[in-house]
Amino acid sequence: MTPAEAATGEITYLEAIREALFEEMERDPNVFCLGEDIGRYGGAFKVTNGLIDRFGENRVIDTPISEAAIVGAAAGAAHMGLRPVCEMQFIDFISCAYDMLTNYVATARYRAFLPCPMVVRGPSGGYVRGGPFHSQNPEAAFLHTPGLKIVYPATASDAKGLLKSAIRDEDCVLFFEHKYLYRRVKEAMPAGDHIVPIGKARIAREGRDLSIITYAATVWKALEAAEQLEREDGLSVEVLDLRSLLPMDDEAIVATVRRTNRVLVVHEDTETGGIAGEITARINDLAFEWLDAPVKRVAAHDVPLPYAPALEDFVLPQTSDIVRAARWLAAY
Amino acid sequence: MTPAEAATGEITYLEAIREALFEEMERDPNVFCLGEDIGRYGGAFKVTNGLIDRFGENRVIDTPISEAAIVGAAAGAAHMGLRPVCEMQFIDFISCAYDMLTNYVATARYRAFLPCPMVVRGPSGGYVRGGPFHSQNPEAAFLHTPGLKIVYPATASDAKGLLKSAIRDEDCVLFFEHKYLYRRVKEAMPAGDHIVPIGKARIAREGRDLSIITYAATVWKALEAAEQLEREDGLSVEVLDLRSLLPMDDEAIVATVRRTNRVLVVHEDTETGGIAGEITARINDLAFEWLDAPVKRVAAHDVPLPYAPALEDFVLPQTSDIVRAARWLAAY
Amino acid sequence: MTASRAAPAASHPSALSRDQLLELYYWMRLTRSLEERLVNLYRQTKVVGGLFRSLGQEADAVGSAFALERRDVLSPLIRNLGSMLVKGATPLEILRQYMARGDSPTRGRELNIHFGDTERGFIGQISHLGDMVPVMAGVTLSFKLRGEDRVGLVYVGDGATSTGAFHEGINFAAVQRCPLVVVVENNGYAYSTPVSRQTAARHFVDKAPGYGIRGLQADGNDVLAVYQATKEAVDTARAGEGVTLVELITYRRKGHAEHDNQSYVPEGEIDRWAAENDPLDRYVRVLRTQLGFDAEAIAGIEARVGAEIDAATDEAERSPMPEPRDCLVGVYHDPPLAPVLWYREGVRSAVDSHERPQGWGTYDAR
Amino acid sequence: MTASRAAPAASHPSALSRDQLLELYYWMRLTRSLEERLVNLYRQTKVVGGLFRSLGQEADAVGSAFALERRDVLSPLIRNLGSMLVKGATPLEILRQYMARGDSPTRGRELNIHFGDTERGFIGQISHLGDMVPVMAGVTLSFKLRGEDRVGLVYVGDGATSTGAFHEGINFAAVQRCPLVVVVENNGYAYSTPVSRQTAARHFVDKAPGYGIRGLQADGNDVLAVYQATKEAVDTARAGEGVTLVELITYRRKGHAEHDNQSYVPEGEIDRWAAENDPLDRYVRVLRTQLGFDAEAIAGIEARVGAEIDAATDEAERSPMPEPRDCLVGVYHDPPLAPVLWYREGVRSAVDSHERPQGWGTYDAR
Ligand SMILES: Cc1ncc(C[n+]2csc(CCOP(=O)(O)OP(=O)(O)O)c2C)c(N)n1
Ligand SMILES: Cc1ncc(C[n+]2csc(CCOP(=O)(O)OP(=O)(O)O)c2C)c(N)n1
Ligand SMILES: [Mg+2]
Ligand SMILES: [Mg+2]
Repeated sequence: MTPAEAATGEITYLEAIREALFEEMERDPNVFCLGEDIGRYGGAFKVTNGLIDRFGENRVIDTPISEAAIVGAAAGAAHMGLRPVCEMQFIDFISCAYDMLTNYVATARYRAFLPCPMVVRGPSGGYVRGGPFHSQNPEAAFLHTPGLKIVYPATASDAKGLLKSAIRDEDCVLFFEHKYLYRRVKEAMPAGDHIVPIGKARIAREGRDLSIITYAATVWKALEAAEQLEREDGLSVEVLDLRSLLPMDDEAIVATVRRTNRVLVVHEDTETGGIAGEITARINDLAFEWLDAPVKRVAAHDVPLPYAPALEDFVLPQTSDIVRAARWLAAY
Repeated sequence: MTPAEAATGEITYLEAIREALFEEMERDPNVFCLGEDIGRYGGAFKVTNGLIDRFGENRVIDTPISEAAIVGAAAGAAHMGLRPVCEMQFIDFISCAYDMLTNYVATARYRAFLPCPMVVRGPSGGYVRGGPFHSQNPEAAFLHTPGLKIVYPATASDAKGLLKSAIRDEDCVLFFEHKYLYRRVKEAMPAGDHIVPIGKARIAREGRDLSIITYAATVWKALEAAEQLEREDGLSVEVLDLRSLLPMDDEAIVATVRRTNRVLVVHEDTETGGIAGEITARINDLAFEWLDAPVKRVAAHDVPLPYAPALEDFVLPQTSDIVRAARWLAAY
Repeated sequence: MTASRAAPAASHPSALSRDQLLELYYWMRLTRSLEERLVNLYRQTKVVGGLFRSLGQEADAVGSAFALERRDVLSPLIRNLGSMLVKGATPLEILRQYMARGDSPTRGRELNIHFGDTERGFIGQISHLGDMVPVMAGVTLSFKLRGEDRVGLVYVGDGATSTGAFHEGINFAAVQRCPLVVVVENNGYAYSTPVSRQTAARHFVDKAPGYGIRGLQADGNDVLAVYQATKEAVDTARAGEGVTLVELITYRRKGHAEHDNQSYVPEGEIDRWAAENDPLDRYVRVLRTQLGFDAEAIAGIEARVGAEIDAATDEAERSPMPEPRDCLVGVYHDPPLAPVLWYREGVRSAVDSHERPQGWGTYDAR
Repeated sequence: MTASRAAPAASHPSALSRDQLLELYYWMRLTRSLEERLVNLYRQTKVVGGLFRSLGQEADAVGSAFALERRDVLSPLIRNLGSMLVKGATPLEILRQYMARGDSPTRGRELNIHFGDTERGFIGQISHLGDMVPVMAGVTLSFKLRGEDRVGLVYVGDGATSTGAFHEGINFAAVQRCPLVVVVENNGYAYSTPVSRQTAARHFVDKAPGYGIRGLQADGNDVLAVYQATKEAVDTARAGEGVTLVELITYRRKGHAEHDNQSYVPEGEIDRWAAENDPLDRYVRVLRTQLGFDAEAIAGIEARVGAEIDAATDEAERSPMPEPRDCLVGVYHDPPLAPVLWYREGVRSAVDSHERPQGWGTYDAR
């Protein structure tokens, strides 16, 4: 997929990611990719497909199965002025680099004045029958690590624009890609050098009666729910897609609370310890007086994510859950 | 220190931990300890001092510097019916076992019906000029992992009673010990087989005007602040010491909110992504109507913890911060 | 004890009875035929998720597991279906597991052959490669601490040797002299990555001296050689002489999973292994020409395997899907049940409206 | 290239000039005397946190770093004060760092000698052992990708070899043929743990073939032998021939940190190393008897070192403590400043009331 081709029509979330990689590698010879099976094979999900033909083996590096080394080596290369983009074959394996990310990478600038501009990206999230080790949402585990940034796009154009920002960022950005969306959502890319700034949320749908704050795959479920609520209940639901989780867009959060006075936070991660807690605390902190109802959460049940369809569907939040919760909140 | 000696007087938080290990190893031959330098040397903080003399090398095992192997081997031994207690030399190194704990250990019972009764313990927390890698509070990183339990005692008797519960628990318990408290707090142990149940908070001080919900070292800062507020402002402040973070004692949290209608959550971890977010969300969920003011947080600044006294003191929450925040909240 | 060497060629495994010699073939045949059945079910979309083959590696799995006693414990990987069968897993369990049925060994919680049973002596793996090595270090540490006459065996692929967990675990076991056998299945590839990009070492067995343990290398497609080498390692462990690393040289004839088209494999490589080095073909030849078994003995096994798999398939297809609420059971011993979230109270299941997300087409998890 | 062998004894390092031969002594002497000054300051409680010594290991640190060119990069550990000095760190920086002053290289953010400077070519370590190996794999990968004529060197202790990060990093570098030298400083102990409980291997250099890299072993207390072996490894890296593992055999004569009383060390062991195998004593003897330097040359260096350390100490003691609010600067490039939390707004510092927590008595962090 060349940029020219892409401009002519809609491309998927996955292709948007590839296009961002492609454009950034064209733009800046310091950008390179490393990860397992990303070269000739093009990656488990084919995100990096074709990159090696264009940029060669030195800029699309197949590594041993060593997530800590992938991340650590990226950091070392970043110190020296390169701009590495690491792929985790599945984001679940980022846990193997947890020490390296939270202790080495996140603190490099602060403790040693070492720039560490790098991206760690990979397929995340559930709804795909991946079972407990191919469906994780690791964002909450990194939220309390100053020095990292976290983004998690829901749309193809945000995927592209945020990845380009992430690659240009002077610090380490964790870029979570929702694999359920890889080939399910499509969009025409804005023309030119399409950049989405890190730290800015997006109003995915405007509304007056109630706000749903969410990100990634559940943005789409929230939109589905909002439509149903409009249709069946005449409710006007605003959907705020956070896009960036660290830093978080407090301004946009406060603005939506002030508009609707009722907030449902929705995410795919477990309820306990998920990011909804942080969002709730910020709303309490910054907009308590504007609340007409408690901030409520719709999230996954507090269990490892099981594999069988009937089980996974029960554990994860579904559109109907959002509808029920929103009705409750609207009636509060 | 034998149980007999201990009964006669006050012992420190650190000695209480050692006493719990000693008693549990006496009681159950399946209990054994493993970790770096815990044998003849007695551990970096001397927590396991003397255990090897009593229980021998097979039950107090010095390991290579391999946190993932320590935790993984503990899991394997636990499956086979033993009750391992792992020491992390500093809890900061638990990050190296993050994958093993969150993916292997936490899911063992659920996905494979394998019992995994084990404890991972180690010196945690700051206020000791330990710098960014010897002062961490890792609790928030494990909060969104169903399958783990987390405790973090503030007093010597809770340290003993909770560790005994943790060792007897059928699942994996992360037992965080605050190293600032190791030799600073003392207490006489309750007689007999002193057990503190996991999942139950403790009212450290009763009050009517405002609640401080906290745990670990900041319990003592909260108590200091409460005294000052009583003395100088006539404020009656309740201090709730959570003790267990996973599971969390919702009942006790709701009860204190209903009593005082004003809540300050205090912890030593960073504000963003710290456990205060989860607590705030639970209060919203379960006791929103009882709130007369927003739930506010007093926590560390969102930076890696620096080493120089003036810097560390600025980053971490201090008693005077709690006093200021409580005054603001009481006046709300 | 740091010597590394190839185990002796093993065409006359005098220690095995004639029944056992035939049994080896039974397990290899069962492995292959069961996987072939799974391919059919996969094409019928009855398998949930990916399908992983061990085609061409049956000797490695079967021969190594066969060296263990019933009381011993092994930790299989995705290509160790054969090992699990030898250790007592049944075709019915495997089929239910792949079809994510409610009465499967994990009740639909985990994928494919990720399950275990400590009674029969195999431990359920997780996806994160390398992690089972520390776990098996601990399992065998418990044998040592209790003075039990038991041995453990853990498999790692050539790719998994690159993980930190592998290193920490094997080193831990080596220092503790745990009764552990570490089998490195060198099948040439980790997903698309050839061994030459996984390590610069000439042989995986060259890693043994760096851990101060014994190293053995064997032809992984010769079931008797595999058995012999592993048996030697097992005997070493049982004698209290610690860990052995056994490198088995084999070849992955199928892709990483069914969806992988193996475009990265050099032309002709697969065909050559299939034609010249199929472990079943080779062993049938040994059975017939060197060990004097007749064609009927072989045919009898094949018939038995076919019947067993047919029966198991019928039964597995009758197995129920899991009850949704079973997902809340047993995260902890106490509490035994995770609470239902508030917006679900009173609702039978998440999906009583219309939605039922589909698996992503070519998605294959391991 | 998997041969492991002892580097040749190096009593005639013809490649070194007479100035360089003396310089080696200067760095060793500076290392030792600076640490002795730190001990004084520690006893005066002017050091914040623990104090880590490299007594007896000066040759290992100095000789290895001396084999690098200015443009090369090294990653030191806690016992590599000597390496850092060779690479351009100054006594003043070290003293300020240990006293946590505001104008220290980390502005009071990090402990002791945990700092770096990419200009001078050393990288600030973190405490987590092993982590610097992958990082240096990446540093040297960048040299390779850009075709720069630069080499990297990373130190690991005997204890750190047990970490997963060490394994993943060295393997990654080996496969990529990065221009990296991995120096294993085998000083007999990791904290209280003797090498025999860290690994079952006979020698750390035995790990080299398992990574398909070159292995060299040298007497770590013979500065010229250390130089020679490291130089050989550096030359190998520079020639594009990849990674070498260099095992330096030395001995940690002090405890893990100043507070450690070394009760776990066998009677007499320390004294024996001090009496028979002190690297400074040994090298003075070589300088005097084999290389023909006179007593004045030696004394001149000692005087120079003394004066430099006195001057640096005076200046370091005049250094200011950090400004509290500097803690908020530079977590990110953007935003450059972390916000002050709400309850601090308008307050000069956290501690303008009375409280000032004390360090925990015998606490020693690394
Ligand atoms: C820590 C980790 N990283 C990445 C993966 C993804 N992954 C699954 S299988 C595989 C290749 C495994 O190769 P190998 O170990 O040689 O085993 P084989 O499939 O050849 O039997 C990879 C990279 C994983 N499961 N775990
Ligand atoms: C991952 C990790 N685990 C534990 C520690 C605690 N620790 C600090 S130094 C040390 C011993 C290091 O020994 P060695 O690597 O031999 O270096 P030496 O001190 O002998 O130079 C330990 C266990 C650590 N820093 N990092
Ligand atoms: Mg393989
Ligand atoms: Mg050492």
